[in-house]
Amino acid sequence: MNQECRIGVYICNCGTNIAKVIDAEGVRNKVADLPGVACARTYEYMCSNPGQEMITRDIHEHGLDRVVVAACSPRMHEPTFRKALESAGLNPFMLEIANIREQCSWVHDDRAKATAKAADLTHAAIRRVARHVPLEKQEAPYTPVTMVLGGGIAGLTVAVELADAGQKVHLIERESRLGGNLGRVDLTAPYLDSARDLLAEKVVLAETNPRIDVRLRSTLTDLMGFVGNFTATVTHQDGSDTEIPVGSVVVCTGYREFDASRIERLGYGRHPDVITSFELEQRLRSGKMETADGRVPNYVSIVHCVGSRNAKYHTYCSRVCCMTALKYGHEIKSALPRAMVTDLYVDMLSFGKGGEDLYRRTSELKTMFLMFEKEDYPVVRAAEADDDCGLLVQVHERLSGETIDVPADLVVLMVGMQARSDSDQVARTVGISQDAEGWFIESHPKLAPVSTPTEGVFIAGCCQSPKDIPDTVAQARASVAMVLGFIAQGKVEVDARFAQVDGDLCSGCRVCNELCPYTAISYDPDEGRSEVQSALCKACGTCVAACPSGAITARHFTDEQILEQIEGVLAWSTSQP
Amino acid sequence: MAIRANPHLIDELEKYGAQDVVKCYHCGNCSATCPFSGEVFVFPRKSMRYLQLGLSSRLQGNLEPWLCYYCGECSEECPRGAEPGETMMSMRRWLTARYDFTGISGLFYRSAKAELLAIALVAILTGLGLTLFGLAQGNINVYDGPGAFLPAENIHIFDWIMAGVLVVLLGINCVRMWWYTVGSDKEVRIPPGDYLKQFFLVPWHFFTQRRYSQCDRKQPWAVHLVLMLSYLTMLILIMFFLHRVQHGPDIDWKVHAFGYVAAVGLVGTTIFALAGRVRKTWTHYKHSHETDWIFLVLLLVVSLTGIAQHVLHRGGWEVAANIVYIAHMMGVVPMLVLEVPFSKWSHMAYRPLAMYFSTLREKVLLAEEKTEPRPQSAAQTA
Amino acid sequence: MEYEPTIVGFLCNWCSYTGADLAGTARIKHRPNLRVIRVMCSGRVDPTFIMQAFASGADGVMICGCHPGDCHYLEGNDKAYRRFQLLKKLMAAYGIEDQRLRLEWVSASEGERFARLVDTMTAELKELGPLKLPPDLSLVPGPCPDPTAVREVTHG
Amino acid sequence: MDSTASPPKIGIFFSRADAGRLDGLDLAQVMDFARDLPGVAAVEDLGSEAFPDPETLAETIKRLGVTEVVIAGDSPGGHKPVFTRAMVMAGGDPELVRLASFGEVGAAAGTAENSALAAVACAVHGVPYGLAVTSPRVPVHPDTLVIGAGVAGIETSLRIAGAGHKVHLVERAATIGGHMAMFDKTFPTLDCAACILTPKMVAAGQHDNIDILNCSEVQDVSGVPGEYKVRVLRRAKRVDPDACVACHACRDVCPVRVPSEFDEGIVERKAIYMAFPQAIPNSYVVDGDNCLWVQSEGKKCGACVKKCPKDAIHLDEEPHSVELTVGNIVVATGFDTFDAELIERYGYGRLPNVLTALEFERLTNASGPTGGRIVTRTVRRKRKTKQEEWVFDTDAPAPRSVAIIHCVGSRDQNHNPYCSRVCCMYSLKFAHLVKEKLPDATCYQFYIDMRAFGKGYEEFFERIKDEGVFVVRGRTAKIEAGPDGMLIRGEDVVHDRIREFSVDMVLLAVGLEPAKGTQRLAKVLDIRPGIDGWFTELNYNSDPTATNRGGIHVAGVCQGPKDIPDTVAQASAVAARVLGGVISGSIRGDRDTVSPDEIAANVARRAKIITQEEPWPSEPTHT
Repeated sequence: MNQECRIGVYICNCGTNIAKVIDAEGVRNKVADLPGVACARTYEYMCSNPGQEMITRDIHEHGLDRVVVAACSPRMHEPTFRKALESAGLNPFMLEIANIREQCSWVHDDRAKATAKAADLTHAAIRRVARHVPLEKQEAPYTPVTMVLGGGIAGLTVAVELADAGQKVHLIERESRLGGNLGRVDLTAPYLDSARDLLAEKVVLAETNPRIDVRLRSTLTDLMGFVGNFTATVTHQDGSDTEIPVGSVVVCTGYREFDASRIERLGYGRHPDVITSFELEQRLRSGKMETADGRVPNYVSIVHCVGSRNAKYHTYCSRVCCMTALKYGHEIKSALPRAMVTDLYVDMLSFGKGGEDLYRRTSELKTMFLMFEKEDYPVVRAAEADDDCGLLVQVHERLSGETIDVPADLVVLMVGMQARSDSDQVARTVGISQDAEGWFIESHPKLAPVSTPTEGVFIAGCCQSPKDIPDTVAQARASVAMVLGFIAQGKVEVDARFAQVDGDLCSGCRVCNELCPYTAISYDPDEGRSEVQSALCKACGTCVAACPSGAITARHFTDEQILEQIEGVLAWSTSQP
Repeated sequence: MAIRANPHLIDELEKYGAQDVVKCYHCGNCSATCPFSGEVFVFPRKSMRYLQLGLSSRLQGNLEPWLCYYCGECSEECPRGAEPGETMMSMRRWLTARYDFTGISGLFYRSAKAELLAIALVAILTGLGLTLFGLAQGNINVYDGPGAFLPAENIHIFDWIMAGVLVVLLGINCVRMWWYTVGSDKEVRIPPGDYLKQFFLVPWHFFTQRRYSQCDRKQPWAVHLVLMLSYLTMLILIMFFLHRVQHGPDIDWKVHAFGYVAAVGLVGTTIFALAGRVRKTWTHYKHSHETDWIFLVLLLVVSLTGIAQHVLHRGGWEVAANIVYIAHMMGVVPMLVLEVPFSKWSHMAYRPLAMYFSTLREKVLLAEEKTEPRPQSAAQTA
Repeated sequence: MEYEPTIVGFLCNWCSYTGADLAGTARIKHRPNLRVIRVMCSGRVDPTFIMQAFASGADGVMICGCHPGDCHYLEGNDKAYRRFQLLKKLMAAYGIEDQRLRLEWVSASEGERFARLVDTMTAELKELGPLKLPPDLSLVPGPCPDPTAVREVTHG
Repeated sequence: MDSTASPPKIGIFFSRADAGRLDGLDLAQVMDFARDLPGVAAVEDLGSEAFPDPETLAETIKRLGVTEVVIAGDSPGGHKPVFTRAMVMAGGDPELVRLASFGEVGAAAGTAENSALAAVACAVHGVPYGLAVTSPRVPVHPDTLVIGAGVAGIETSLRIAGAGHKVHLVERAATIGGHMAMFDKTFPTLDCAACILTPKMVAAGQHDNIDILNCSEVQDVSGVPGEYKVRVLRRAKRVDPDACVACHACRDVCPVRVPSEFDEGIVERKAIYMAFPQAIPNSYVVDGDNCLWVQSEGKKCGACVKKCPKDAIHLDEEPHSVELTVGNIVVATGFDTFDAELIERYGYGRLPNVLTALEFERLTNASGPTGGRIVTRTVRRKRKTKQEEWVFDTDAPAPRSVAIIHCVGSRDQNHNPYCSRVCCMYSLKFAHLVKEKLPDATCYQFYIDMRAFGKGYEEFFERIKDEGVFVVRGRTAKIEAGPDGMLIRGEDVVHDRIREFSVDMVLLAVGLEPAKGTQRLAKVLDIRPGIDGWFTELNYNSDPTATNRGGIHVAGVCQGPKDIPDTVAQASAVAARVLGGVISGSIRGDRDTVSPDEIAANVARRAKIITQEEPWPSEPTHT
């Protein structure tokens, strides 16, 4: 062990998040005497200003050269503490985080065992940090060109905003027209404003602005490089490819609607007068508010939560359907003033600005609201021949406790949103992850709601999760802020973590050349050895593990560092003598 | 078995005064606010639900509207302005119409014009009849003075015939009410013994308005009680002591004292209610159905003409007293033949009955619950 | 005291480590026997690491990576899988039971799955009892090299 | 347009159904204006009929012989379906029904009349309003003023500053952080609010491009879009923030105790105080309204001055104003919570264990008075004054049962008719915290509709139910002191039962209201607060952060209630606008300067651009 290290160890209580399960003071005592540890402290919130100041003060006062913070996940605050080190004049890579919250205090109940585990993790971090070496960050230019995937309202907003700020945009749309799902909508909730005007405005701006290059019937098939220096391969309908250098990619691929025929009892696909919300939208727009056999409906029934809030289909709420249903209440009443509208809901989520007001106004139109239990969908059946309606919707109405037959000539199913079937392909291409439902995962819902783990790739709109138009627009523009942030800087910092080949040890076997998925390793025939192009390297370390000569080092993930960590976690907890 | 929702019921109830029930979003605030909402009868929300869904069979068998005294707290605190109190009021009107086998109630409630016309018709017929009959007798001394053609004993004949007709009319309607609310319910069977044991409740509630007094606000109950007792006093005086009441011109304190108190009570409360409705002082005065106005105005007319007649009579202006008496009768007769069986007054019969029926039901249901608890929600088992 | 196995986990930064964090944010309780070491990719896991872990006293090793096809580095997990197959053979030669080394795919959304994996592996290892390596057997030649010997290649 | 086709005959139908913003608008004048527009064949007044009959309309359309329909009014969208249907019945093209919505563009143009005229002109020409009525670009000063330093203001500032531009961040309170700094955990992930916010606060505090003006208020704004002159009043802090090392020596000697605003009044602070240990700027300030020295004009006390080891305290400091020149102004003033005392029957202020949401946030917070222990309030008498005081003692008994009441002051026409959007979720979070810290405690939720709409929210709701929290659908009617704690009464609407529970603690999920001073600020900035007091956005759907004034933006809750993810997204969205302008060198000016003639000309010109008869106008960029 390097006795010359001066390591500062900081154990965070995180309020009670950590301290409730882990004896932070005990961990401190256990690690305080480890070789190289110059000081060890606990504190309420290490991430707070006083917490960070404690570190910087100690760096100066105790002459620390390395820091271990045992706190939350490094995915949370590694950058925070790196900055703190930097501000104290220490290389930011002389830091190691022990994750004793997400992977310890939050998942264990046994105080003794959790404390032992936390001590092990902290120990490992101390052993590892002793092997850290200062790394310098690299800079690369930023290409001020942005690629936007998807020409719905989110993508259009991103493109138009960026173009308005004078920036070049490539707007890639899979379909033959811009507009996305909003193009299928006539009026917006809650004010019944024209969705067509809203969209037409953006489409015209996008199509006529010379700074926006609209490519219809095209898909992104490959994305190479790194933030500021991506090369995007766009494949067109005719099979031809275009390679476009871009600085960032904003993914706005939207959603598709739930397939209502999956819920058999709702009768979609069996009864021609059971239609989806999008089909109703189409009828309203074309002025043909009729049943399949050409009658003017006397009764229209709207069913909420179709495919949403249901363990069998999608657990989440699709967020817009309630408001849309209330909007339909008005629209149907307008088109068919004599029709009776019934609205079958679970919870009324009219939460947005103007939402509650729309709910009240819809009630005043004598819309009959019936509440059913989540997952207990109504059953749609044909009415008797002598009935005054075509269909009957049977529902276990919760607010009366009765089983009710609701007359209907037209049943409108408020189909929820779900991830597009090709979203996994998009995720793979741009290197982002999806949650269990297929939505793209943001870096952090509150810290970074439009960022992804891949720097320079942002997500906006419904591809992240269902949302309404204002929220989509806000999120789209949030991603514009991220892109403009890069553009304003004009450069990007390249991760200091990349692989390096030691020329003296490299035998020139070229095993690594084949392995590298980013073609970052090239072989120099003159020297007879391979080299890594640091900007292209994404630091996966596959080549490191494979190099038969041990010539490749993964910066910040060296063999030595990991081996120390292994020793560290096992030093106190091995069952062996 | 599923019940068919009827979106049109709400339109029907609108005519009976249920204007805002559509706004209700079922937060349950009204039921929890109501001091009468309890273990078995939870209202007014559920009744409003029946109305919103158009479950007329459920609504028709519902006693809850009668358990409400419209203290107005629910309406004041309603977050949606759905006026639960007024909705219950309109449901009482609708129920009155449903109980009434003649269909006249419904006609009156749905159309103020029809009611006014009927009142006018009866009034004119009464006035004309009395006048013509009087003229045929050679004078207009109706009840008093030389050659009075309609002395107290004759009026009594009329009284009792009238009472008989009313009892039959109301009786039939009360039986219908019983059938709708208790009799036809196969699930809750009330033992016949209970009917007898609890019957005292009818007069008890009729005379005391006991339940009304349990509202947080006592004033409306007091006003209502004064009005009702004054009316009753007057009724008793007329039904049993008419000849002494009519006797004059001296004041017979033994009867007239009661008459004065009752007259003050009647006029005072009627004017109070009218002023309240004009100025919308109390919550239950905020929404006035046409029938409310007709009833109050008619009552005021009857009271004032009665007082005028009495004063004229005591003052010795017999001719004038007799003329005013005809006018008085033009108010009294429509009130008795139209208002009592078909309109507002009928609730004096239905409400105590509802108390009686609801107590019977409650007893059965609570006893059932003891032996076989109803399925309870998670929250209750806590 | 009851025997508690110690497991060393190598979790890829993008899927599995995030998944393990998700188990935390969702408070999905599991056995405290796993000690996680973060690597950028499951493809980074050098066989030496695993052998070192066993030599240093681990009762089991769990490698977690992204699901096939989901690798942040396109196919690092694929490499890990191939290496894992070879390693299995080597382990059999050393007499280390098959259950002591696992390679699992845990995505960023599979906090629950991660927790269950930890629980099942802990339970299995409890059944097996402590790892007994031949006393004369040293898997790793010497102690790890002196840190001062780590050469830093300056990047041009 | 196809020149061979016969020219369109446009019929304009004016609706008075939604009279809202038509107040004071001379509709006759708008109708006259419409008559003279090209292609207009008929102008009809629909009156206030909310649901006109389709057959009659079809007849009218036929009779007038119109081929295109424009429906004009405050919110004419309600008539669109019936006109579309009528159009088809009359044999016309359903696609040729357009809206001229005065309400939609209400915030966009200066006077109601101008916006109405513009809306009609646009609809007649078939040009979306946003395309036709654009304001001229004006040069922009690169600095930005952000008013309000809650999470929205901080996020906006960090984004702008991170891109290399100067931000003045004005905060009324002594510390930045706003309400979020008071929270314990955030839904639905339950990570601690401090862990998310404090790093952002630190970053803002340390950023070279962010100039934090705490204890400050915007007094006056003059100038034009792109070049606003702002006068900011800096109240006296009386402590030099650069010298103060937050050693707490002053606090220990200060004799004055007042309720702490940061702790929502459940604990006391001194007259010289720091809101919380992680406050930014991390320095003490003196509350002049309560300081003995200040109130006695230097005759009394002054103990802190003597005690301060760094001579940082200057009690005689005077307030002063600073003048700033900025190109953009971001309003992020956030919210206040509903005053629960207004609902008497909930007993807030009367019953000691009825707490508001913020009080509970502080109570359950690890840095709160009990270190995060949830305890009932102790009622005792002050030793000196014998006044009753309510305190949270760490050793006080924990509540055995807690009821959480939703929609307090929200969704209620007697108070705030709107939904406050966050209460359902934070109530669920509270339930979780109660169950986590007090597993044996019973926890009830009284709600109307569970609005768990965000990512992971519905799943969180399911989890809370699994944790054994009892959810009662129904609003609570009253809370009264009972023999054993309090008695809470409400209807369980799905089980048709009156529920009466005996509880030890009641948490009121109070709704959000515009922050105090919003009206005044609106006046100073000349922007519009809407019906419920929240700032009105330029366009609800397409421009949720801009206002009627060029270069003035709204971010976060001050535009309408929203949760943290939505606030952060919106705050970044504002930063995008600001950065876009600063990078390109120009922003859009005020939109209220457009005259009817200009509108008509502009619309016609845009129509040509859309049909690509004219090229995209090159806009001057200012650098």
